[in-house]
Amino acid sequence: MRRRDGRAPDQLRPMKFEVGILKNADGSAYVEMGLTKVIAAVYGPKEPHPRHILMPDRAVLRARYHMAPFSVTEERKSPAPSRREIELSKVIKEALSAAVLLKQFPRTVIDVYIEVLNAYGSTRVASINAASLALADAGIPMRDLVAAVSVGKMGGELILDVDDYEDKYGEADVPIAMMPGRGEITLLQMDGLLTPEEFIRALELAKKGIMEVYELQRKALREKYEAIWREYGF
Amino acid sequence: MRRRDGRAPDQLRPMKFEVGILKNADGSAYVEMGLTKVIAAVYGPKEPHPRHILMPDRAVLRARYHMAPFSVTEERKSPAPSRREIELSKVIKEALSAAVLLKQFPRTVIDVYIEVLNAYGSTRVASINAASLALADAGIPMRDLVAAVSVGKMGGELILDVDDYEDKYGEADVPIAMMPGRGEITLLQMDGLLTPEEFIRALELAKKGIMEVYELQRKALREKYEAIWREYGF
Amino acid sequence: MRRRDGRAPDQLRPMKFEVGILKNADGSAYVEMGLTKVIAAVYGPKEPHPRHILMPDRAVLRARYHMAPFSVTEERKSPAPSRREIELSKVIKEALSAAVLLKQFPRTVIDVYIEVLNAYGSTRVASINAASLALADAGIPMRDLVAAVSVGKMGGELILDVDDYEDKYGEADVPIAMMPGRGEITLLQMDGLLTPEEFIRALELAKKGIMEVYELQRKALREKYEAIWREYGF
Amino acid sequence: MVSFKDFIIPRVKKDYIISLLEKGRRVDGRGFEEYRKMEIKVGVIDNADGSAQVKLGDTFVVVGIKSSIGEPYPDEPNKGVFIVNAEFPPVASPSFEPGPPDENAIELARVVDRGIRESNFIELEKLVIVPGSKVRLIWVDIYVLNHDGNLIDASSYAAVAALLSTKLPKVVVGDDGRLEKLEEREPLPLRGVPIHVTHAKINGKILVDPTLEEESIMEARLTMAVTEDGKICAVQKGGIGSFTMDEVKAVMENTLKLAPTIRERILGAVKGGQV
Amino acid sequence: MVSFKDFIIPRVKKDYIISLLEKGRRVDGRGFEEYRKMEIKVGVIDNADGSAQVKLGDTFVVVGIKSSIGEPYPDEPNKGVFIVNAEFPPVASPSFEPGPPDENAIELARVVDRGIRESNFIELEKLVIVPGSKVRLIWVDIYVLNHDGNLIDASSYAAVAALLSTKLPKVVVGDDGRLEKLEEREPLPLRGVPIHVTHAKINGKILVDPTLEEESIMEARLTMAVTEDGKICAVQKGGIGSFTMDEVKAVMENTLKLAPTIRERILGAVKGGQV
Amino acid sequence: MVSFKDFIIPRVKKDYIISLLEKGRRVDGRGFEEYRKMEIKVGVIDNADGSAQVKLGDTFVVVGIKSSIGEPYPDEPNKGVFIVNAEFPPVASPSFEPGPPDENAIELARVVDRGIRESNFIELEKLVIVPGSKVRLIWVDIYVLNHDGNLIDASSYAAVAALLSTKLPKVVVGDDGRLEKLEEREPLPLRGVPIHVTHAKINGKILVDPTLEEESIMEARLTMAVTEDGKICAVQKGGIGSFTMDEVKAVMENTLKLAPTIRERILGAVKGGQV
Repeated sequence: MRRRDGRAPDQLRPMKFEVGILKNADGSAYVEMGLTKVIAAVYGPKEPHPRHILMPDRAVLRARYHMAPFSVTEERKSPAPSRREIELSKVIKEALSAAVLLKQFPRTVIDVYIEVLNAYGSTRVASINAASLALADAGIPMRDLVAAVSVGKMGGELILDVDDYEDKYGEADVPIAMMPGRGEITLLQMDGLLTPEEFIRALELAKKGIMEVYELQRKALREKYEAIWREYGF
Repeated sequence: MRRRDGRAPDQLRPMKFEVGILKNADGSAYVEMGLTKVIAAVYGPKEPHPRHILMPDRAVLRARYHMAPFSVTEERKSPAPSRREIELSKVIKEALSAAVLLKQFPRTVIDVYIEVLNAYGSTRVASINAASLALADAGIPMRDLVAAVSVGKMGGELILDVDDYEDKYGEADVPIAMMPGRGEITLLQMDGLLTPEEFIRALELAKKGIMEVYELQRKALREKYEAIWREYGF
Repeated sequence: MRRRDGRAPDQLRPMKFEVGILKNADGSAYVEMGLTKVIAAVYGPKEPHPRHILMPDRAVLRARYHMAPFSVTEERKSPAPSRREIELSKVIKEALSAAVLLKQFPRTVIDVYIEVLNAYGSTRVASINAASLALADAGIPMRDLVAAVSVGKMGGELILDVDDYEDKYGEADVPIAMMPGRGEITLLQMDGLLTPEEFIRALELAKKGIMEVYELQRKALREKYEAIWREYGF
Repeated sequence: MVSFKDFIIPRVKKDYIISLLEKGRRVDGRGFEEYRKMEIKVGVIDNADGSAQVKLGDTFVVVGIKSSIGEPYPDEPNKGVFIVNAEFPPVASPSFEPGPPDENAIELARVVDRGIRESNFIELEKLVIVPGSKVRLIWVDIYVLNHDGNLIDASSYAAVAALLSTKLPKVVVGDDGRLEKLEEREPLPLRGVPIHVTHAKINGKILVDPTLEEESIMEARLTMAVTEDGKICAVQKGGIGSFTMDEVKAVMENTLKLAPTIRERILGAVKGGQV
Repeated sequence: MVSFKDFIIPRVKKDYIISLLEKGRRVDGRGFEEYRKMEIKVGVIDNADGSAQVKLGDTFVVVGIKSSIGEPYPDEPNKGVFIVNAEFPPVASPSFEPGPPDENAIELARVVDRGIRESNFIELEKLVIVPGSKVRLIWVDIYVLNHDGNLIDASSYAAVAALLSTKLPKVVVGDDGRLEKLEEREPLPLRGVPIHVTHAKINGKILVDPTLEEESIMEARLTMAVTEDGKICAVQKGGIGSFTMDEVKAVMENTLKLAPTIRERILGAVKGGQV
Repeated sequence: MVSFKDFIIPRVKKDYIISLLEKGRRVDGRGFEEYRKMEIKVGVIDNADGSAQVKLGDTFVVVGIKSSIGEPYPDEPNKGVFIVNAEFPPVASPSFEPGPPDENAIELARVVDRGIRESNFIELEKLVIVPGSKVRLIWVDIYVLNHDGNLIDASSYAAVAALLSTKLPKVVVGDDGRLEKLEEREPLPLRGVPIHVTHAKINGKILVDPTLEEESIMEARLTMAVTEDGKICAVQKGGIGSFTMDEVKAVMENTLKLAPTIRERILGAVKGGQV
């Protein structure tokens, strides 16, 4: 089977990862997965505001997933956060928190802001990929990067890296994030219908895709630091 | 005159009072007045949040009267508080504050939360009856219980304990709350049209109903504590 | 050219300035410019709330321009602040801040509240005229009063003190505020179309109008203080 | 109605007020059943369809009426709609903050609304333009400019006076079914003026028209609205204290006694303002 | 789901729970794959079109169903609409505050929605009254009255039971095109009951139906919803920890094992309630 | 535009900037009438009908255009509608917080709107589909991604470039009166590009295109927008300081001098982006 855009079932879309593109943020990254384009910025660790959210023994990581009004294929989206955006902010926060060494920064907050600039499927996993790079760019110690993809089902077949068309007309969608080096799943959602066997196969296909994303993430980080080193004449 | 549901003019609907039904609350009660069903929970006395509302010489009692979206006879109600709910929260707060010995707990707050689960007339007085029991259940010292009923006028006659139909098609509605043991009126509202003589008679009819409610409240509290005593083998 | 209400192009509408009309405010003023009627009140300098807005070396001046729901020629206006009201609050705040000796009151806030009671053109400049008097009435030290007018263009001619009709059907609107004694412009906005030459002439016409307003403001203050002096028998 | 954090009266002042009350006197020299000086003026807002301002001592309230055309409530298809809203703009008191109406502003609006609505003051059935689909909406906006106590009575008198001064643009239904607003205006159809009277209870004494200072130390207040033919049409108790049955009766009787004079005052001011 | 600031479990209690788990036991004596005592009752809200309450240990949830008539979504003109909303009223927990649903309430509603929607439980295509313009709207309101953990499962069972008990007023289109609501009622068209099952992971152990205490110390939770014919229709991981691939598989197998019994329990309670 | 609490510049830095200005120099080496390096790119948002990004030094703004079909304003029944909105998402600055636009974002949107609207840049009368009832709505969303000063100019150039790159789906009215969106696209009808130019005043010196550092110590700023034929179409003074008459004249002259070059730059970038 070939997919609508010509990809093989287990093939990712063309990807682009850039680290450190925003000057004001402590860390930032820009990610393209096909036409899906997201930007992530990290501020922190810093004094929490309001202060009552602080934790005596660890940092609090907050995340905000937000879609630009012009980012959607449909008519302009209101900038007020939808219920969907609030839920995704929560699961993204949890997916990232699992990886960050929060205990190293008690009584602080780490803010992760994600803006979806163009939405063409799999925006939440693109967001995690970008946010994970932004955290690394901010120098925040992590157990591992978090890498993510989604697996779908279309025409009875499992497919990797679901785009907007496949999301709308497919039979299932399984977004997954992992710390690839540790084999730990930090985000897992699903909607649609899958048999138990298909579900297990979906996890395995996701793992394959995640390893590819992980390589691209590490490459982007290396390039950023090599650029800095060059600049300083190392 | 017999009423639509067969009651005599000065007859209450069948009532049910249960104390201590919610595990997390410091005090709670469930009240049925006919098909009107409300639940009340009390949290406190506790540290106020935000702190600027605290009073140096007494506790602040806050109350929130709220209707569940499915509680109404009409179409689903938005869960956002209406102007009516905000006004009723205020008069209920004031009706209860008169009875609570607030000076015993300076610099604290006592929160009374009321949820109307099914609304079939006289929800504010049912709320006061439930909240008063919940305060007692929380062990908060009071001058007296607060008991409440509403008196209406229909077909020219005064009626006790107004139901939804009588509220919609009646000529007047007078909700009253008292500390029955002290003869003090702590809530009094009215809309509709009554002559001065009718208004005075309405107060007297209300007083009769309030004494009956008061008996049921005290019985419910006794039963709760007898059950506890039995449990502990007294 | 005569204008719709019979005024000459460089003629202000009949004006009325009253100082100290609200008892609770630290300072207040009522201003009429034709049918445009505004009231301004000043509270402060006082402890800021919330406290995080305080500045260690000066007072913070806040301003709120707000239109009463019944003030507009169109249908009732929602009392929630519109984007226009928020922008005007900002430019009015800035126009007044330039004149107030903020450094004399570090760590405090000065609140300027403006209510437009009847809107018939040039409400923002009437607001500045009223607010400036209210600040003086509150005894807050200022470099100079702030006086303001708007200049418009209609039928190809520049006109002073734009009313509602001229605002709707005119070709340009230039609201200006100055500290007249110092020749400093503290508010300047414009929309419409003007040649550079017209724009300069508009500034000069505005200056003429501002000097007239300034005289009326000073007269109103004198009258207020003479009334007080009389009361105390000076 | 001001929150305690902002308006705490010194203990010595409180004791002084109470000791005067014990001698049958009030700080400003009024009798227990005496209103403050009242000034009523209509037609103060040019862009409104009706308006009035009331000064009751230092309490200062403006009410503006705006009408529009809209749909009736589904359960009352042959009645016009009126809505009372109260704003406490921050000009009026150090305790008022910008933002949507709080519980006090909402209670004020609803108590004024109740007296007007239940007395059938506005003939809503005459405000229908196309039965079942197009009716007049009457917005009554209460705007408090200075708060020195007894906002309910001041607001209610201003609302009543503003409604009495209201002239609505005539509306006709054209051949094509479109509505047309004419320049010509007609008065709002009204009948029988309701009057709110508010008493406060301080240290067991009952007194009418409390000042802000008196409200800050009162146990409770009781507002009753009465119709022109002497019926009770709205009641509202406020405050965290209580009333005895006898006190309620006394308030009722005083209210019935005071209302006719106030009604005359309002009608006189409206007539005066229309000359 | 409670925020940490409000529900911090003492360290010694935490250690005790974990040491018990190491011995294969839970504080309340349950097995790792055992639900708490469950009580399901339908028809508890008289004004609702359908309703149910579920007590799962001390977790207490009410769901009410209200229907109305409205427009379909533009991209699904021939389907009815259903909306799941969850409220955490402050009666239920010291950590709930009045206000619009927070991220936890929104997640709860969306996870319950997903299981119901993706399983095609409600036959939405049968809820069309006038194709393309008038369809039934089904509001599912989840109301948490006491929170002692595992809100997702309790809410989902209450929602399913409430839907199973729902009777909608018949609606007919009159000759003039107007809709008329009849007194007669008909059941909501449904097929195949979806079941959510939630496991928590604490110190590497996986256990079903966590209490609030267990949730407060868990690393993460995993909810799976399965259809009547054994398919997975919704998955949601929560919490700031992680699962291994094998743990996910184990949870899936346990879920498939537990779901049929729970489905029977719900169907039995609904039948019982209808007698 | 950043709030002082978040961006306070050290006193020594401030003194250094000022002492340089006294010598006619700026910290980044620019002349007083020199813009920072500017990079304009169109077509960056695939799902938008038009888009552009502008980098002005480290200030980074994206603008996306979305069109839809709606009703005209009642007082302008034969004109399309355009709305400018600005968001300051928290990625862009430590001083931006999630939430609805604050006074700074609202001012930015309104100043950009004013220059575009008053210059008649968009031919709104050509955006009518069914006169009086169906017109095009053009949403201009300004999205600030990094804030290093002079947001007004950067946003305005991005907005203008995005509009110049916009292609709207053709819309036809079918026989049955229904609107149909075609695949075919047509450019937005435009005429005469307006240009905003912003000067800051620091210690009495006037300089164009201030950085965030410069804005944090400026007395005031003055933005003027000019049309292609050299008219002034919008002015906005900001900041708590003042300008003399002569300073306003100087700013006007510099603005008229700078605008044509910037206009060329934008038009060039749009043309380049369309190849």
